Amino acid sequence: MDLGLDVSERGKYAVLSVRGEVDVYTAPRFREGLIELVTEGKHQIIVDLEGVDFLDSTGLGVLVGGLKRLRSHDGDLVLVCTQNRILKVFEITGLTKVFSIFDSVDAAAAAGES
Amino acid sequence: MDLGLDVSERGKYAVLSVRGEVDVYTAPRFREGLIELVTEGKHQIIVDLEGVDFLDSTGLGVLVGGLKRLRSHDGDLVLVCTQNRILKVFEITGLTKVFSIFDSVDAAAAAGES
Amino acid sequence: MIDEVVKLEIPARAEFVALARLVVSAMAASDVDLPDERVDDLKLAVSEACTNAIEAHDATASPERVRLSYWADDRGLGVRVEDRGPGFDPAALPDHPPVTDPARLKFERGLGIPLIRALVDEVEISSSGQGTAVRLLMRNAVASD
Amino acid sequence: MIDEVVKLEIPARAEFVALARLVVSAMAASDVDLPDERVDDLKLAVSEACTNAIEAHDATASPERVRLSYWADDRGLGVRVEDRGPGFDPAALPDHPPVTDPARLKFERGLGIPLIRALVDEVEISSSGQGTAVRLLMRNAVASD
Ligand SMILES: Nc1ncnc2c1ncn2[C@@H]1O[C@H](COP(=O)(O)OP(=O)(O)O)[C@@H](O)[C@H]1O
Ligand SMILES: Nc1ncnc2c1ncn2[C@@H]1O[C@H](COP(=O)(O)OP(=O)(O)O)[C@@H](O)[C@H]1O
Repeated sequence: MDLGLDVSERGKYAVLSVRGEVDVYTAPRFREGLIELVTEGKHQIIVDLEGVDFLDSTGLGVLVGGLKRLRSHDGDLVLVCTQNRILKVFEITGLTKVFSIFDSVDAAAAAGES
Repeated sequence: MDLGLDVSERGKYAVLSVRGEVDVYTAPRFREGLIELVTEGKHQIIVDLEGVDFLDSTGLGVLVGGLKRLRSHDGDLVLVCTQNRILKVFEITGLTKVFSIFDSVDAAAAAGES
Repeated sequence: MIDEVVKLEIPARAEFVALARLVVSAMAASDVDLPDERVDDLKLAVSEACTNAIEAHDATASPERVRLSYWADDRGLGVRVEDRGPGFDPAALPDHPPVTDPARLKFERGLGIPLIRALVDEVEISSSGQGTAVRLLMRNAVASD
Repeated sequence: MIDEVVKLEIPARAEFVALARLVVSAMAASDVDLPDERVDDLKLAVSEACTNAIEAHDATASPERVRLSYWADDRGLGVRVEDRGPGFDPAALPDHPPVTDPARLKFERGLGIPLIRALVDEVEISSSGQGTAVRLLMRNAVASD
């Protein structure tokens, strides 16, 4: 099964765009993609989940792990997501209280500038 | 699994456009669609296979059956198909020799007018 | 209804979890009256249960496989996920996630079974030293809440 | 390699043939080095073999199911389709379709096994009064013709 990762820049943020299904098989690649960014010194990261078709708790684990790692570098990890079926997973697990979730990369970047 | 059937008119032809997968499960609906047209007196039929994702020998059977039925009414059944994986099935079974196969509904209709 | 059952047996490997989900979609497409959203919820639950089953086999380095049954009947769409791992005590896990408790944010794990319980209408977990079976049922529109 | 096998068991009903094909795609996506075109050819062959298996059960009104195994190894992607129908004599069918013979155009049927043989690298059919097993192997790029 496919997982696509694209990296771009937006203001002070690195944007990691995720496409496809995030599960126990693809989560390691997702985790590596995040860690690579942190290793490169990118401590302000937007993870764009708009292209994600499926995300389970292993994917949540990667995001929580990334957030913890970034906060230990005084950084932040914010999310872009408007899909109900994905948002639902964050809501049920209470993670909407941990992550700032935006409607678009623009909105996420704008919030970071203010 | 889904099978979509649309009927339209083009010159003297009735055009039956097929979408989705034609197999032992969906073939009966395909057959009914064809028979309905014949029953309505449409004896010149273009079957447009451009929207077909999959077609196996049960689908071929429906087409051969339809052709025989139409020829018994002095009619004809011609095909529109440009997809290699579908054309291949006609080639292997020798059915390219039985059916006139066109690149587009326009080409099929034009051939019928001449 | 017994002959409506589809059975799938997969190696206890991460790459096959997607297949276990795919069969849920296939069953839903042909046999039941569930809104897409509930089918997605069931797929998520199957993914969680399969992931746990695979990790249970990892723990024992056992070459055993994960067995799934899928069935569709008047009540809805059901899936059973069975492993031969070391088992666990489901009662020792919290029944519901303490979503308001900020302490849970420390954890990258432990979200699977809470998600299953939150998303699926009926959940039954039976576990012993011989393995674990998770039975999930998503009720048809009429019967569901 | 034995733990690389995926097993699928379906009711002998037409609506489940699509699922048997779907598993071919899933195996191909995760495990093998076959061009899309050859995966499509294998899906077609599996569809034909499953259709025959289901029709064989129809003939006996047997509630038995169709069993499929899928495996991926160095040689390629294999699928075995097994039924408990009345069996038949595969040798009594022509080895290859007489594509140039206009007489075959009279037939709406009998195209399945010729298609299987034309599309798949290795085909083995074993049949008895107890049922039929069709073993298909699509060889990996390197080993294929
Ligand atoms: N099938 C299983 N076999 C053995 N232990 C299991 C099984 N399913 C769950 N568990 C145990 O329950 C714990 C909680 O599971 P879960 O809520 O899915 O979160 P996670 O898998 O992320 O730890 C697991 O860590 C594991 O110890
Ligand atoms: N699994 C099977 N069990 C019993 N008979 C079979 C089986 N597969 C094929 N056959 C027999 O072989 C014949 C030819 O099969 P095939 O070439 O697939 O064409 P079709 O299924 O369209 O008749 C079938 O009609 C059937 O009599």
